[in-house]
Amino acid sequence: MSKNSSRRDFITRSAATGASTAATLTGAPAENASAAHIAPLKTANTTKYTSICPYCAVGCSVNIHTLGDKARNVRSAIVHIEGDPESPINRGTLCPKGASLEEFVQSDRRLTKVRYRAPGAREWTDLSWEEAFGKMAARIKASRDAGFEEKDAEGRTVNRLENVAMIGGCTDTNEINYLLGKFRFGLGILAYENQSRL
Amino acid sequence: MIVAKLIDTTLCIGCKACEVACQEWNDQEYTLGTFNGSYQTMPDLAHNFWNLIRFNEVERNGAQSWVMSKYQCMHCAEAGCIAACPAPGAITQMANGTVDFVHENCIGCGYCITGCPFDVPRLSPATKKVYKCSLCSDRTAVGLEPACIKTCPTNCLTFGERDELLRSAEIRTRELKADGHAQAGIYNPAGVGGTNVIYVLNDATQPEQYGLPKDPEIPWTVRLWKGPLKALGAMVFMGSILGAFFHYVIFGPQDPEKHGHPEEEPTHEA
Amino acid sequence: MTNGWTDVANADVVLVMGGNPAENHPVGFRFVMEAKRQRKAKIVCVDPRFTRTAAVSDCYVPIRSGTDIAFLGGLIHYAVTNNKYQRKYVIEHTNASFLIAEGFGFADGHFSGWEKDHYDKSSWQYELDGNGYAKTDATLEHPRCVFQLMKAHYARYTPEKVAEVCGCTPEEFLKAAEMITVAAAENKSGTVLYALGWTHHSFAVQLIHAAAMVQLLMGNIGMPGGGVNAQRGHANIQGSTDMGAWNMLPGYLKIPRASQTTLAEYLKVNTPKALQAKSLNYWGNTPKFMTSLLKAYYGKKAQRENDYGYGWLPKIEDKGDHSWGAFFDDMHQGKLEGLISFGMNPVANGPNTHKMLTALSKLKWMIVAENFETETAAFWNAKTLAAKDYPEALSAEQIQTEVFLLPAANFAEKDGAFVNSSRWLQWKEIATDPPGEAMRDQEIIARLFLEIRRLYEKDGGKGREPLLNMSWDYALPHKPLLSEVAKEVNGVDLTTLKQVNGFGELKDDGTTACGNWVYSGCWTEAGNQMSRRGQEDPTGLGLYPKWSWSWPANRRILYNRASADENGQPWDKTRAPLIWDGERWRGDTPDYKADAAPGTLPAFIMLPEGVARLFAPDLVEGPFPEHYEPAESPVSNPLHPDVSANPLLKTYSSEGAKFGQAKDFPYVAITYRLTEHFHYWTKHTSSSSELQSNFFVEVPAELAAEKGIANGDRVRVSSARGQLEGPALVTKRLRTLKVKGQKTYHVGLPIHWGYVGKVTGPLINNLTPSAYDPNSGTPEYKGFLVNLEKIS
Amino acid sequence: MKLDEIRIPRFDAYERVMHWMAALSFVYAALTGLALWTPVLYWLASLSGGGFVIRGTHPWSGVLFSVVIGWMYRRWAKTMYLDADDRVWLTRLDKYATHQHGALPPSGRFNAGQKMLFWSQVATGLLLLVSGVVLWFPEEMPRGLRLAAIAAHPLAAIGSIGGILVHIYMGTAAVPHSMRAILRGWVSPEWARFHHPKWYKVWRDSANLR
Repeated sequence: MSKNSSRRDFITRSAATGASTAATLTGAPAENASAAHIAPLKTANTTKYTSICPYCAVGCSVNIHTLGDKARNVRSAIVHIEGDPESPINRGTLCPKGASLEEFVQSDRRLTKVRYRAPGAREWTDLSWEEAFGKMAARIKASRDAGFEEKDAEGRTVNRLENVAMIGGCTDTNEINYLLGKFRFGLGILAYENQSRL
Repeated sequence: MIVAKLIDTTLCIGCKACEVACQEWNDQEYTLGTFNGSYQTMPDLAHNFWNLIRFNEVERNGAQSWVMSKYQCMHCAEAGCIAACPAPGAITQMANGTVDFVHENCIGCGYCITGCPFDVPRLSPATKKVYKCSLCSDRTAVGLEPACIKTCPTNCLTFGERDELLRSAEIRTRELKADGHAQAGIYNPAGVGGTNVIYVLNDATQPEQYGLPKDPEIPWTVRLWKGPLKALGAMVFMGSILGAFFHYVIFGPQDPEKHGHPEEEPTHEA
Repeated sequence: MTNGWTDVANADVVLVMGGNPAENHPVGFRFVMEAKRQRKAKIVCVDPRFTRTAAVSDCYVPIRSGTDIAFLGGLIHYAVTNNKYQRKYVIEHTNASFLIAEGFGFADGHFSGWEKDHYDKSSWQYELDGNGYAKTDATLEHPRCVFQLMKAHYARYTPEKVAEVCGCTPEEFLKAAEMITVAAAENKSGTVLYALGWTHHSFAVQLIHAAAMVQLLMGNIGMPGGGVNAQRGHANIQGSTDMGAWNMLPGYLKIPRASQTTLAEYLKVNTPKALQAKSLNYWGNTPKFMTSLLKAYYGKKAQRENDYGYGWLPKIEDKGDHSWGAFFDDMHQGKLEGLISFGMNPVANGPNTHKMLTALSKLKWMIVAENFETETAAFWNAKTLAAKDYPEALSAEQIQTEVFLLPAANFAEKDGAFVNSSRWLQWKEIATDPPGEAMRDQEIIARLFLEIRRLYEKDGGKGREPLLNMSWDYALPHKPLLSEVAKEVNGVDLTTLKQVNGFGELKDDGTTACGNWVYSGCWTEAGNQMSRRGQEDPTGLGLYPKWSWSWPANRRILYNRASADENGQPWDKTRAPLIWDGERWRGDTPDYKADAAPGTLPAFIMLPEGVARLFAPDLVEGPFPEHYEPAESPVSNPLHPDVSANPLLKTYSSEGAKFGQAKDFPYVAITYRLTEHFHYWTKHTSSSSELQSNFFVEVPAELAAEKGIANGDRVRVSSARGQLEGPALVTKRLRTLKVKGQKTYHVGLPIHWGYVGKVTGPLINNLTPSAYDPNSGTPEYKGFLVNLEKIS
Repeated sequence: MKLDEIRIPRFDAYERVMHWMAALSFVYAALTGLALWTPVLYWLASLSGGGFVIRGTHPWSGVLFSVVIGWMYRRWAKTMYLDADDRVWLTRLDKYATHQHGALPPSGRFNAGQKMLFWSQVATGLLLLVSGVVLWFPEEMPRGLRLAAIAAHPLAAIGSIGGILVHIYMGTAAVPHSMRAILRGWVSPEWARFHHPKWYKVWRDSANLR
């Protein structure tokens, strides 16, 4: 799964793309009297993970370089995200959005707490997950109990819920979508749309 | 062995991936700009923005065309910045031809800005030092391509041995000519001894359309300063010092007793 | 995509229309550039705007937004009248030879069978023989064969008419037509790349049908370098469609209707019958797929005796409509209590933002799981955050909607598979943990679901059975492992408890469970096929059969049987995805029975006809695509002024009639993405915000000169729905078009801004109409009317 | 009062301060300038904190020098115009250099050589200032100006430093007691009579000593 990135990356990349560059021609420091200033490679001691760009549907593979070993008190930090040279789709290349995925993952605007806005309130307040799940489940149940139709006007079993809608999913994996489907059909929700249809 | 970048502008789609890859790899601080009436990210390069795609709407043979081309350090064989730099070791030309700034040695005088015929280096107001594309010397040192090259989706950018790239640029030029672009050609200006960033242009007779100077060269005043003026200065300074010394040796100090007085009375009253 | 990104490099002609891949799919576009360099392929770009794609194309034709069917109809006319179509292919692989019942016709904007607000389709049916099979005429001479009907239908689409409708010149059209129809040669192939420029119209499905017709006439479907290729806009928009949205269950199985009270009735309605004797009619296996899905959904509770739990599935009323426009209109009328949004932002991306804001304010509660605070999550604050755009919006105090904004995990913080446009399921790894208290989505869904179930178990309530019987038997029920879910999706043989190898092993007797039959084969006993990284490319066509896994059955080119002739040999020897070696098909996974000799079955095994449909009677507004004007248009339809727009155009207008007239709103507006940004996400990142910090309005130079607008001047754009302001980007890239002899201008509106983000700007959906395609329910975001004024 | 006890005031304190401010700023600017001028002399930079520091200080020392030159101009310009004697004097520079003072027309408070130094320093100082400012702000100034300045600045500096080198020689070894004049402000009547007879005469007349 993870490999330490090294020169090997480059060699596999070259092999994969048939690129003509080789380590020797890039001016290795040894032959270069004035190379002492060159900064150490920032991905030198990172762990590399394989992932897929979350933006458009070209499906570019990316390598995520992280620091930190995920020990109990360590949240590994993403140092850099770069195109995966082995992917036949992108061969290491990325578009301007993909090339800055690190900014996206580590944006200072990421949500890190459950936010709650009470009816009529002008501000968000924080909520714990436990409180949030309790409240949300209660709201859903109340609406479902009010709106669930076991039989339609003609007496046919329809088991549907039409006063709650669900949207989303196209930003997430198949598996999440499958779970959302079970959630949806478990509740009986029919109004369910996603970005693929807009 | 000299390495180079080949920019085939005929394959550039102006996606700006190279801009971002450069920013990201080099940990640049991002700046939010104001609207400047164009698709171009910003009007010009900046100390924290080393690689700019220029967008130029032009008409060619009566048809709309949109020329996009990459603007960054050209890594000249004879670099104007090096010629102009007064701080020893601040700009170095590596064995592979890369022209790189060594910021420990940079004094921030900005002479390189003046010396550069492509107007590339930029002064940081914060550090008071000058910055530009390093050809990702940290990457190339370990056998990786520069970040911009690696990310380029359309193979508009390639990296490799300079001679080889020149050959493929020639092949590409022939292809373009066969495809009806009679003016196609390579941009590798001789005035700076050739550049290690080579362009293929659909119309090489008008490099200005791509934002490239037609005949760039190291400015003659920079050459004058670094060449003849140094000799002249040395002559003047050494001449003055030695002249004074030998004057003293030969004539000694002025002495009213020995040397007689000038005419006592003014010959002509002013 | 019928084909795939890597396959585009095999094309000889690339028609880019209704899409702008250089800007929106730059990495996918590399294969276009490869085709251009390696194969000397010609790129034809048809677009109202001279885009970055146009900048590198060999032929650019500007057309008025929403006139694509006229252009494509013109291509059909050109191909048929100039004999520039692949006749052998058309006879063998399309329904060109099928006879249509008497009485079919088209006049004055309507097909036969028009009845005020719908079609009686009885005249659109095939003429059947005694066995229920369609009658054919392989000479294509019969006046009622599809080919002759098609020829007659498009006789009106002359180059001059195309020019009159589209606003280009006849010469420009002919130049493009000549380039595109090069692909009619047996050994040439051309691809069509499209995206939301086609789907964002009130005749979108017909438009794509028109493209498919062109490709069938060129013999391009199933060919390497061919196909009709949708460039999808989100990482897993394909997968989320495959998994079921709108009125679908996973795997394109339809959600039952109220009248289908038993599984048997459902299967009877939804399992098609072959229309040709030899047709494989693969959808005939619907009972296996449906039963296996029910087994996956309801586990041990699903038994033959209880119809495998079929009764617990919700049923749609026979004429019920739960598409976007419908339920947001219901919400706008106060009929909904709650909305659950997982990574979607309707305030920003739904048509008519004003309506969205009002609709959300009528909810009792809303749950939003997101990476960032979005316009939707903060909808109750719109009046404060964007007072200028929403002067009539309710203030926060007046809005009683309770909002839960849940911090969700990012792609890098979760594993699982995305399906790209090529239908490749690519697995990703967990690289890091979500920040702060942010939670992985599967955990959010599971915990919420289990909490609801706990309440029902504890307190009782309505509809307990469907809720409590839904299987949730994961090893970690509160945070299911996505690998475990993926295995459930792949399917399992319940007798051996082994993963099935593919949908061919699925059964209708309850002995197999499969969460999505089209994905069956993605996680077999051999392990996770989606994380494969093999580099092999035995055909040399860029199919990479061992890189990830492609649905269906790891097939890389759909309909690939059609790439070979009647002897199973490739039309083009140098590009052979599939060859019949006398015993088996070699190459790509055949879209055919692997050991069936070439002549034994028709090539299009998924269709009851066994061949592709030039004539498609299942579409609601006609079996042939016809040019209709957008809901708002600067001109009446040049082909039939009295039936100008799509006669079955869908509108939901509880907000009032909100369509404008050309006299008030004279310019055609188009909305689009820029390469620098991604949808409404990247305004939260520094990098994209740097590349394009500001919203702008693209204004044609000629219009700007008329109005005295200089580059950078502030302008106001208004429609019948609302207005917005921004700086003008004056450009010659938006050419003035002559439509029906009158000057027509386009105003360009990039979409990416909103009222929350590192950079902010107006939401362009302040302007867009609630007009929808009748087949798909997709809104018309492009080609609506606006006015433009300089703000002095 | 004996003649050799008389001290003729030559430079008042104001002028002395002015001169030494010019001298110090000049020497600093010159040394740092030389460091930037050639790698051979780059070591000079380390005397003042290194290249990065002198890039900051050199322009300011130049500004200071220019200000003082301006001050000098206000103070001395009038006395620095050449008169007829000076013009003759200049034609007989060789006589001056070879100590044949008898062949020289008499000088006033400043001899023609000093006057020429003054004017040359005003001229080169102005050129150094203008070109220096252009070079100081590489991103604000048009490139054409910067290119001109890149040659003009060292050219002016060569002239200026050359002149000052001669000036230093004259003020120290070549003309005894002139250093005292600029340090302490006075000269002897004998010195005055020899070097600046016309100035001496004016002093003598005003002092009414004859």
